[in-house]
Amino acid sequence: MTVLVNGEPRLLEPGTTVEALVRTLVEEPERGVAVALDREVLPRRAWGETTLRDGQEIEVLQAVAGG
Amino acid sequence: MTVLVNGEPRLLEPGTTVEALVRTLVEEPERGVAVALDREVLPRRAWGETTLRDGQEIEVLQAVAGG
Amino acid sequence: MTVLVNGEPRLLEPGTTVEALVRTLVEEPERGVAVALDREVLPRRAWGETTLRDGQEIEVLQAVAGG
Amino acid sequence: MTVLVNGEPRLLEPGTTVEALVRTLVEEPERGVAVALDREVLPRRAWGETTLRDGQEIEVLQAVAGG
Amino acid sequence: MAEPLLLGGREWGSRLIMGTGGFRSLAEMEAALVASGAEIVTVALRRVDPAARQGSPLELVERLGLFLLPNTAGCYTAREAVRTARLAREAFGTPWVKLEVIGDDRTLHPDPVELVVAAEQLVADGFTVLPYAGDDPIVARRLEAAGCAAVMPLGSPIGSGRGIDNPHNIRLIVEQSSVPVILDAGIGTASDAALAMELGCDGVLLASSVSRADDPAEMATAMRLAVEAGRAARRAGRIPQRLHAQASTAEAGRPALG
Amino acid sequence: MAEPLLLGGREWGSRLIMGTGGFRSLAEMEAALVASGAEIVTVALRRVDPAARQGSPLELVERLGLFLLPNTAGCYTAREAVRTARLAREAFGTPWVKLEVIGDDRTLHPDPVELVVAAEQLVADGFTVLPYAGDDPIVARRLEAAGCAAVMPLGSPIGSGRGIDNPHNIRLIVEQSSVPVILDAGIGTASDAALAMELGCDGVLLASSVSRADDPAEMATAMRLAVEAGRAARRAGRIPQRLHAQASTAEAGRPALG
Amino acid sequence: MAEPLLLGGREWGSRLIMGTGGFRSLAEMEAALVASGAEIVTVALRRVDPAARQGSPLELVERLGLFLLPNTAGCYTAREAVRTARLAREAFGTPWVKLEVIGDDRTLHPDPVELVVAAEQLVADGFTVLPYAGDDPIVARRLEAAGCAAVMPLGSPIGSGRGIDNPHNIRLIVEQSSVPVILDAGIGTASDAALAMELGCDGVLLASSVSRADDPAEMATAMRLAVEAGRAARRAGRIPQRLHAQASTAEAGRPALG
Amino acid sequence: MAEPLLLGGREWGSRLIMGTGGFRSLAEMEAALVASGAEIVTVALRRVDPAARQGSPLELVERLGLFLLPNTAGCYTAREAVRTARLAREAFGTPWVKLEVIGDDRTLHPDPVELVVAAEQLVADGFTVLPYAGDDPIVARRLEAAGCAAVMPLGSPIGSGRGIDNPHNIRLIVEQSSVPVILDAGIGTASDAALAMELGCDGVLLASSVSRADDPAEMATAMRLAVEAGRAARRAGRIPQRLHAQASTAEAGRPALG
Repeated sequence: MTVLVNGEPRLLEPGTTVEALVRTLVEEPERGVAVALDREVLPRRAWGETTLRDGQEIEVLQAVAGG
Repeated sequence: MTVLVNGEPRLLEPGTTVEALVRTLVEEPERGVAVALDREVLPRRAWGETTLRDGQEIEVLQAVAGG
Repeated sequence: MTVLVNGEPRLLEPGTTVEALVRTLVEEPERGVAVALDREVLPRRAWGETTLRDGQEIEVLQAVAGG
Repeated sequence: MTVLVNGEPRLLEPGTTVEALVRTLVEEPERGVAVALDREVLPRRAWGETTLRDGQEIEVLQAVAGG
Repeated sequence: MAEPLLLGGREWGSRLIMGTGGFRSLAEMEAALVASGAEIVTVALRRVDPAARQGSPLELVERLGLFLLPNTAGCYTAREAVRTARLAREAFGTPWVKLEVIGDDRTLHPDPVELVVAAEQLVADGFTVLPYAGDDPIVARRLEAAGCAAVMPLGSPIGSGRGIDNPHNIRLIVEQSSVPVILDAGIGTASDAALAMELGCDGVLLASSVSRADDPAEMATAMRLAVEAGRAARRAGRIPQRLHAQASTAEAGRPALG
Repeated sequence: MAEPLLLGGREWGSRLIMGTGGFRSLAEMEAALVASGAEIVTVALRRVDPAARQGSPLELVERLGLFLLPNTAGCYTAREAVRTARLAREAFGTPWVKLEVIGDDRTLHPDPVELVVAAEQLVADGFTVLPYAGDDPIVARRLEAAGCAAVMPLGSPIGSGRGIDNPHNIRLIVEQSSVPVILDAGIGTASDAALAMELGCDGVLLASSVSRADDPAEMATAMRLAVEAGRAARRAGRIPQRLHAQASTAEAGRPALG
Repeated sequence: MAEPLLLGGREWGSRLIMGTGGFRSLAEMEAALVASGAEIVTVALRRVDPAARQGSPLELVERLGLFLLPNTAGCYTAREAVRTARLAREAFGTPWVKLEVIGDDRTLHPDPVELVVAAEQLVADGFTVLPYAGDDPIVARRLEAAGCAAVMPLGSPIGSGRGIDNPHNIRLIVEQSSVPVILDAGIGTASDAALAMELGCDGVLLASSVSRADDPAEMATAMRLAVEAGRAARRAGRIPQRLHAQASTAEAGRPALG
Repeated sequence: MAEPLLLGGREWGSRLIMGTGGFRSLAEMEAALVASGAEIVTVALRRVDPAARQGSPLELVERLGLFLLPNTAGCYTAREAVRTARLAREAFGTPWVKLEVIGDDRTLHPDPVELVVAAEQLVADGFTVLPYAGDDPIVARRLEAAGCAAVMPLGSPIGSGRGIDNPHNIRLIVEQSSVPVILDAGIGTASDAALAMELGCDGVLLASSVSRADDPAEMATAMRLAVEAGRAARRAGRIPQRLHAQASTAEAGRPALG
């Protein structure tokens, strides 16, 4: 299935959780990372139980220097 | 009956039209005068056929120097 | 004799030295006081040996808050 | 003989007058031209009778756009 | 040289719009309006006052053949302003309105939120809307997007006479706007009006600086000339500003006289 | 309204004095001088240049019937300036001189010490001296005491186009002077000229802002209008500046429409 | 002397809030943050970049024991900004947010309409909202009414380094506000920060003036001192401004030496 | 960071020089001098007043271990000023003098002509001359050429509190000078002092802004910090000023949340 990850389409195994995806992007996502699934905030505690579906958009964000 | 005319309560004969009231305030209201009845614009052409009712608010306005 | 002391005429005994006059104005003139006699600086060391003459002008100055 | 004309050395016939020199520089010097000889103003009326001497400096000036 | 101002679908010869508030008498108002050369003048709507001694500004405006621009002075909400505009249309038979929606009575700054709402409603209702606004470029952009016929940023608070507090913002608004930019409010003296035009404004609207001057007609003359001067200077292409000097007389040919 | 300028014992209708430096051509100079309405124009003295292609500004000035004001541009000492003034008197038959004694070529600021010396000598020699000065009130006072026909403080360095860097000093000079005060140097655009007049100056002298503008004639028009505007505004008595607003439309009679 | 800043229900010893954008390296950022004495620093949220070479500002902020203030930089609508604030709360476990809703990318001015909407929603959602706003007093009033913990007017556009374009507006906002006023954006150098405090601001937020200075740590020191200086000057009660002089040395007792 | 000021052949840790005029009491003077961190303080010479109630500033200056800088306040001619300087040398045993030669008592501006004459004479007589001057670059140049140990241009008239009326002139003086430039007179508040240092001045001399503040010691603290802040900012290399914004947060990586 294809999921839009941070604006780029990515092929993922069906059943991939948000938690699993995030760990491919960030080594230690325990702090400083947030996820929006289809433009809504997905709380940290729901990452493990949320399975991605084909066509979804996910934004995985972290702190950068700014403003 | 009592009508609030330009913020002041005024005793009027039942059946008084807007046109009649306006003429008590302005000599030549053909131009430069506008009326709001209960806060909505009352077009010039409707003054003659509009009879005031007890408790209504009427604003009779004209041009003044300004801004 | 009359000497103009700081702009005011003052009667002095003939033979009065600058040193003596200054001591009537300032308790401890060892530091912070300067004298102009007839508009020219009179050095500290010359005060004792300089006798005032009738009609002279003397300015006795000290530090004030300023500028 | 050599005369410094407007900062440039120039060979002139002995006996050359200021008037003659000026006319080599300006067609109609009747108005708008002034001469300094050895840094002093030489009035217009004296040009004809003033003979240049070797080593003199002459400035021949006219109006330019300015200021 | 006399390029007309295109405003509200019409051509205007004068780029000075006059408010009528603050004059000591109708006679002073008349002298000043004539001296100003203005073609457009603003009036407000207030309750009829049978006890009023002064004659009507309306009569004067009509006698002088001026174009009337009603304003919504004194309104604090979009709702009041929209109603006032409609009443003005009724009273004067004009769809033009100088839209004012004030945020407080200390600064008389516009409330940008209410202003944009009112502008949208009035444009939808067919009005030619000239909104008195702050000097925020974003608000100006929204007003233009709402369909206003011009944007009218303030120079400084109404009646403050401080001129243009923030020329940078006026410059930014001019850069971005496709509708006329009219500097409205804060002008104190002639050089302020000239500066507004030099910044690229298409016109100037003012009242107190003239009406409350010691000699209103003389100040109106000053403003007329200043708007023309600033407009000409803008068109003429000014020299840049430098830290150091640049001689206006050539160095070459300088005689040795020292 | 047209109160003449009394300067050097004569009455002048225009309060704008034009320098002739910096123009790209005599044709542009002519168009600008005409548009400016100026009656007095400055020229400099330089060595005759037989190779010069450009026509003479002198001829133009005379053809237009303008009053010639020679300057001493480029002089660094009182001695040079006095000699230059005398040469100018010889060349043009006029005792008028715009006295310039420059202190350095980076700022082109006058040297106040040399300036005062030169002014005293030229006044003693019968000249009508118009000294280009800094904006120091004390120097202005000394120049007036020396018998100058005017004081001409700079607004900012020659050709810098920055306008009036220190309006306070100009105000102080105006307050104290019995001779005309003419703002000389630094004008960049029309609002600068208007401001000079509003500060109480009796006239403005400028060159680069017009001659180096993209369109000199248009800028000359702007300057003419701006000087008149600023003069009228000064006479009209401007409103004071306030921090807060002051309504130009009465609160009384405001309808209830909310 | 060290009266703490009450902001968001907490006391702060420093009145300087640092943005972290624009530094050339984390090392420079660290040196500057330390030198600034700031306790609160802003960061932004962006997509994770596995290829990023630079270390994380988050780690640095935590190592230095600073308080993290996430911003919503880059949002153009209330909707985006609210979502970004919620993501930041999720990522950093803080209900504090520097709310930015930008109107365009040329001025980076806030959009007041969207800003007020976003502020209302975030306050309702329990956030401690510090809104980056224009300098319009009316918008400031609405933000305070919406329940913001502070108002943060700009001095001039982000990164422009122009300081405070319109001190009058800042003064008006200070006069009217019951929540802290923090000058945010536009500071170029130390005197700008001092001026902000002298106008009565409770704090200053800046980034580019330090991060893009030639020597960020030195400029951070300058800003720390300037904020303290301006705060002390405000408390000390400055002398009024005068046109004329007032002697600091007594005239009385002046000797006759002439 | 603490690069000392080289002035008069000595090194100084503080770049703030304090005048002692205008204090309401010696106790306030003492508190302010201590808070200012100044090492050099000025005093004036006046006729002894046997009836004086206040203690002597001299005693205080000596008790605090400060360096005394006598001035020639109140002198209107070179002759008076030279005599006063010699009397001060006699009274205090110091060849240092802050040279003041005033042109009038309304502006307290220096008289440049008398000032240069006095400076030349005092330098020839072995004095270390610190001349209080106008802001004219040419006069500054002459004073340096005369051998003065510094040039001390005014920011605005003594006691006016207007800060720096003409920063351009101060910048020009800094550019050209090889001796220290000390901003003397006109400072009103901390940001003025910071600005002076940012323009490149080597120090600041002030009195009224501290002595006449509501709380002199607090204002002295403000001035100490402001001079350090401005100095650091100058050294740090500030960002340029721009018309438009420049983002401090990267655009890249902005999420899609709209």
